[in-house]
Amino acid sequence: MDLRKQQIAFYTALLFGALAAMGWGLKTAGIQGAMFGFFASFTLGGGLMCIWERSVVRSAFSLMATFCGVAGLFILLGHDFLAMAQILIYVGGILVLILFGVMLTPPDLNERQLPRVGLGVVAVVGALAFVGAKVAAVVNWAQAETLPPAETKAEQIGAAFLRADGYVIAFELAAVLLTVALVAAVYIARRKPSDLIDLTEEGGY
Amino acid sequence: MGLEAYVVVATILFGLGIACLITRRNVIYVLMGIEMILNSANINFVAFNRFNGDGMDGRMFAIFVIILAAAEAAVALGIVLNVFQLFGTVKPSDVDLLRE
Amino acid sequence: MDLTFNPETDFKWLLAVPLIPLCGYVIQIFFGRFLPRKGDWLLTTGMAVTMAITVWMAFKAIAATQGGEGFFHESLDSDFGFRWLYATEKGATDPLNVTAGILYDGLGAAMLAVVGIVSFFVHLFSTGYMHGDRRYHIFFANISLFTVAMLGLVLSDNILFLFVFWEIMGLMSYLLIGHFSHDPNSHRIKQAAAACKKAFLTTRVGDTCLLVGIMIFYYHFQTFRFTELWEAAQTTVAANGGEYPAWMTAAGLLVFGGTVGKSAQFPLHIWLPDAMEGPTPVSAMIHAATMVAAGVFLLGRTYPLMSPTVLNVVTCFGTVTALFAATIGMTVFDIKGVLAYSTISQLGFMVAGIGTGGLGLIAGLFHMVTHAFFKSCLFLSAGSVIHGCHHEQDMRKMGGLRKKMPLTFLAMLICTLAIAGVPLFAGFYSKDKIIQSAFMKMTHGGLLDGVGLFAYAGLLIAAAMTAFYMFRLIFMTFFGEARDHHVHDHAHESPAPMVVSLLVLATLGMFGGKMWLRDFDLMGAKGTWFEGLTSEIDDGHHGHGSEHEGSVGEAFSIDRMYPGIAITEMNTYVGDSAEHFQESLHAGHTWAMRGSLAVALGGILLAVFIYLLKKADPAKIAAAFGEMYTTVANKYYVDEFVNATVIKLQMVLARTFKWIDENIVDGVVNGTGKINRAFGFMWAWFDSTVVDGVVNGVGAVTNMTGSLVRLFQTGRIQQYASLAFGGLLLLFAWLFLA
Amino acid sequence: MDHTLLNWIIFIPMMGMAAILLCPKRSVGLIKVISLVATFIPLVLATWLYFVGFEVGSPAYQFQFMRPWIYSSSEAMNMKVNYHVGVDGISLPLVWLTTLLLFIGVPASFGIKKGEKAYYALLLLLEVGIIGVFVSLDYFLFYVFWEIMLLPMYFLIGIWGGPRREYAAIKFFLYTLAGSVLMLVAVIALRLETGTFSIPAMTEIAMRGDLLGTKLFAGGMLLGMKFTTWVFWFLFVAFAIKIPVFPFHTWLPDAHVQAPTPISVILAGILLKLGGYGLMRACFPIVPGAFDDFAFTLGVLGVISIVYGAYVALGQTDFKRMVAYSSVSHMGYVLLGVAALTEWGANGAALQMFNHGTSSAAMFLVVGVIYDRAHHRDLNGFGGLSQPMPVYWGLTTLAFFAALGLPGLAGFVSEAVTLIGAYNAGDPRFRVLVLISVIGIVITAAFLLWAIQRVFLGTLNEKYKDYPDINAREIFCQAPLLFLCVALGILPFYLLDWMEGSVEHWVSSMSQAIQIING
Repeated sequence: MDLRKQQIAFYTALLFGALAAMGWGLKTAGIQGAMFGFFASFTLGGGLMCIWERSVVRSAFSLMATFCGVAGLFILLGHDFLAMAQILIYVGGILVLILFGVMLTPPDLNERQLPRVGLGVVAVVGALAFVGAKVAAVVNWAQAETLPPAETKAEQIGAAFLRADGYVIAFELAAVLLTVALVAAVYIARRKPSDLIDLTEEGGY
Repeated sequence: MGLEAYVVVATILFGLGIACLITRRNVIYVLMGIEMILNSANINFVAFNRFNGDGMDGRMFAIFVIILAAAEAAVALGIVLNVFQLFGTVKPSDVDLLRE
Repeated sequence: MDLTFNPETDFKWLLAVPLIPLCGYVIQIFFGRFLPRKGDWLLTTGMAVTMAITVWMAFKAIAATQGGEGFFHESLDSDFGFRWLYATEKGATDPLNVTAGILYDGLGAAMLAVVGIVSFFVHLFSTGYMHGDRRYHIFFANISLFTVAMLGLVLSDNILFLFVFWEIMGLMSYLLIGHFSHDPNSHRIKQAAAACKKAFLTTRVGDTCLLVGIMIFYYHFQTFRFTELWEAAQTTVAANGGEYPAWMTAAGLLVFGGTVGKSAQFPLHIWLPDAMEGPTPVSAMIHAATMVAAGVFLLGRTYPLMSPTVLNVVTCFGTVTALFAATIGMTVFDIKGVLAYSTISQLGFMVAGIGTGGLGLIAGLFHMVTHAFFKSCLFLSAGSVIHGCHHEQDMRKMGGLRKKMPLTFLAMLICTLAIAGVPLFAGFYSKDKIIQSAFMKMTHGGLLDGVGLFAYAGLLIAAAMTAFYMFRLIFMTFFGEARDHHVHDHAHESPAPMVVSLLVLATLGMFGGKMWLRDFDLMGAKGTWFEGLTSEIDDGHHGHGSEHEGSVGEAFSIDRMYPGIAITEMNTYVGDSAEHFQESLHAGHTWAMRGSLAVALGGILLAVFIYLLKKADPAKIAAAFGEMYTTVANKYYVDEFVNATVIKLQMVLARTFKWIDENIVDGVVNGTGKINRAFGFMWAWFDSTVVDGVVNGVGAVTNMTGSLVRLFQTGRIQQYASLAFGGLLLLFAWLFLA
Repeated sequence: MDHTLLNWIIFIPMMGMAAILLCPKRSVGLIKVISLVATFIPLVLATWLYFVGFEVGSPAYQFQFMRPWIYSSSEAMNMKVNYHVGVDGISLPLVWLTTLLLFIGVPASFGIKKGEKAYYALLLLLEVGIIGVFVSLDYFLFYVFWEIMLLPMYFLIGIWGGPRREYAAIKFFLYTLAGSVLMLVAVIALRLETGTFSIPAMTEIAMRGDLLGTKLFAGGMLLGMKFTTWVFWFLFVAFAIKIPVFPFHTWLPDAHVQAPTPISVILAGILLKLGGYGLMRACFPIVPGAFDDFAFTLGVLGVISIVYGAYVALGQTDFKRMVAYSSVSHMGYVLLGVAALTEWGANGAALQMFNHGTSSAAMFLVVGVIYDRAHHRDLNGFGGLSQPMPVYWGLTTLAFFAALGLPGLAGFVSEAVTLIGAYNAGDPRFRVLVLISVIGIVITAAFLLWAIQRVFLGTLNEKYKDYPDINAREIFCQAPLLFLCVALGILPFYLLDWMEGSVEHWVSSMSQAIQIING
């Protein structure tokens, strides 16, 4: 099978998979279920594409689908603030960073070997599915119908972050972490290789 | 939709992340795999938070993970660029100085 | 001057005795090289003060004895002590604490004075002898610290501190024997290096025995203090029906092991002849007068702990050593070698004497004191001769030196007479009593005691040999023709400090014995000063007081040495009736006297006959003995035997253990590594087929040549991630499937 | 209750580390000054704590500081981890020794010429870990510090070590990690069983005889062995690797030989003590019953270490390897003394830990001096060095004699006290052990003196004729250690008085607990 046919087959399979998921969702939980199927297939399809694609740029963009799908799932769970943060940070920040990375390093279109990737996906997901099935069998799952509607407002989160008995330490920690990471990233990126400790040199003492 | 469905999605996404992490031969893919794994964790956090109604812990964790991911991505890309400068390649299998 | 002992002040004086040289040491070791004359005057002056204090204190002891009182002082009685392990919380009574104090009794007084005097004169002698040495200031520092340790040993009132000083002496002995091993100009640099190590290690074997002995006694008695140990031993024996328990015998033997090492008894004597590699003043002080005598001193201190069996063993070892070393002494040509073997032999006398118990104890300790003077003088004279002959030590190259070095000759002759046991000279009195004690042991209870017989005969023979080889030394060195004209022509008398030291010590060697006599009774029938210090003279409360009132017989009640301890009940003479006792005392007195006079005379005459009149050729006599002579001349091959067995065994053990460590113990570790390597192969296989992973990994894994690192470290983060993921799955599987 | 002093001692080095990381890489002088200051301040604080702050003779934990650390509102998931630190008589001298040796380690490292910034940063992190282990009273915290300490050591050996440094580093790492894993398992089991991470609380429960493992396993038995026995062996192996006890010792010679001198000094001086300290603080008091069951086995292991270590040292030709094996031999006394469970024995063991810390550190400094000049460590390749380097010879002799237990120097006090303690043990078989272990005394003297003879005495090897004598910096590093060797030999009460209360309490409570458990 040549490359183009592979692509077509793959995307077709993805599309049908997504449709099937939506249909199943519609059948089990109405419109909300359909939305769930939609976002879930977005998420998983993006992930699959990311692995499957030959070009790094395409992979990066398919990752965007994943992030958006996750954001959608957050909305379904009633956490709209999180969904917004997800989109802003992941799609707006991280993805752009990754694209910068892609641009600054050379492409290698031959590194993807389908058997390896396929086997890897099958092995990992299979193993997880096996274990997951066992786990699922012993777990008593909560259902959405029995729960009160979720309520999250950005103000609530903001207040929780700043209350002394809330999450102020986590907030501070996050601030410090971001600062440190910022400095570190700048520092690391600016560093010349000659600054590194020469690990190949013979014993120092 | 029940909790179960979200957990299944998260698990599969986790598996995809792992697969991406270990099968592709480019450091960028390693990064992307890690992002997927973090996202799957986030789905779990938020879903469990929603279905267990345990205050705001889960959400806060998710926010924290997002922050962490941002920091991590910045630093990791810095490292990737450095590695590229040092080794002239971004294949993780060629970067094995840790063995020395 | 008030000669009564005042605990308030005098213990402080006694404390100053070791502290003065200690301060000297500290100054000398740091600043010695910057001082004028490299600081020798400082230490010598300090030693003079020390000597003055020791002699002054000794006079107090003599005064007390002549007043008929006992003399036994412990500083802890007046609460003057040093809490060693705990200073604040633990009281002095807690068995966990060790409180060190000063024990100053007759024995200690005598020994302290001896050490003070000998040390001072050795310091003085060294200012001349060591002049121009490369490490002059270090030499002085070291002998000074040695003196500190010896003085501390004599003063210490508990066996643990005795051990501490005992070992410090070992260290200083090590450093001083090795003095020339740092000197590039010395031609015996290697021998010195080997000798100091040998000395330390050989004595260390004995010291370890001593330490174990101390531990056993501590375990049973929960104290280190001598007085408490004595009492506890007495109580234990009494509780055991008058019999010594077996563990006391074992512990006693172990303590004696310390003496065997330090006092160079057979078979650990091998270090002492080698120790002559040290400078001669060191030989004189450490290896003749003081350190080697510490073993005998230890026996004196621990005597009440010794069971009859131990004492018999002590006697046998002493006698064997005395005989054995005397035979070797007759064949040695190195002037210091003769003296070294003579020292071993004399130490054998002391040990044997103490082993015979009772009178012998006093006699042995007495011999230790007299021997210290004449033997240090002999060594210093030998040093003077060596100095005069430009470091020639072979007696065969000397001869006719008496005109060149008259004063040295005089000193040496006096001391030779003393060691040979000629009446009126110091050695006679002490040696005679040792032999008398052996005789009494032989005949005690009306029965012939095998050990006593052996001791009596052996010691007599050894005494004869002593007289012979000492006069051989005198005749070969000072009489006859000059054998090597080069040596002879350049020979000269030594400088004043050396000669003065020689003459003073010779005087002490000559009158030493008599000075101890209370009233110049020639035969010592009235007992000696020394006995006065250590024993009860004036009463006969043990029922033996008869016409020999105040005689040596009362030495059996060694009441002043071990106050409150009834030694009579405990030593070998248990069960003797008074009649037997008196008989054997008489007989012993007579026979020992006759015997020792005869053998001394015989030995001297034989030496005159062979070496002075040259009526017989020593070489021919030696040839007549054939193999026997060769064996003796080679020191009975003890060194070779030890090297071939003990040392070799240790080295073999060391190599075996090293091999085991590198191949078996570490082999297990590397074996674990190998198993992991097998896993590595499996993983590589899995990787290449299932995940088409790291193809290079196989190559890399194959290249891992035993290096543990690479087994675990492929350095590939993806592989690590896979492993981590696998581990996670396993964890889940275990959690939910089990 | 709330003394912050210990926190300062722990975290000032960490601040120093942060400061170093902010320094430019090339200002080596500044980095050195910062390291000196960041190690000197804890030394001053620890000295103040030792001589002024600490109430001498009291068995209680002093200068405690406790804050909740990892807590959760849900009871089931509550880990109840506290940040809880404090010192008692057993840990205080070791804390002080740590601050001293790290302070010495900085100038001793001035010879290192690559990656200084990372080196000093790791050195300071190491200090944080070590002190943290000594003062933490919460098992979780203890474990965290234990692991913090492991990492810098790995890099310090692996990057700045000798030719086979990677092998040595990974061996060290894997060995210790294996021990850590066992410890972690045991700690988790103990947490589940007792419901607390606090070491004093755990000890108290165990001392009452209430630690049976019945919550976790039916009847407290697992695979036919008692729960406490499992815990005991897991913890014991974890700490025994650190001591190291035969047969877990083979990482030590490699690590020592490959590590740079200052790291060897710290390794021998303090890291080995973590094992002995761990046994006394975090292993035996928690499972006194199992300790009683296996006390003799421990004694045997101790004696094997003493004798075997000495013999293997005698067979070495590498100077540093020899000193490393002497550590195995000397640390055997610690195990023997503790196993005897007598006051003398425990005092001796605690004392031996400190004294070995000074004497072995001094010995490694000695080896470092000669290695700096000759660049080899072959004992047979030297000879007559006392002629060009008399002061060096003098210091070496002092260090060696301190190590071989010469009375008047520190080693003797601890060895003698340990042996006497072991001889007084309740179990008469210990007497046999003592009689065997004295072989080690003689052999130790033999290999040390033999080394002196081969290196310093005899004919001068012409190659080394012009070597300069030991310089001021090297003397500065050695002098405090040698001073301690002499001073504590003469005045051991400067340690024993401080330890006495805790050690006495340790021994008596252990004996009581054993009586309770054995009925």
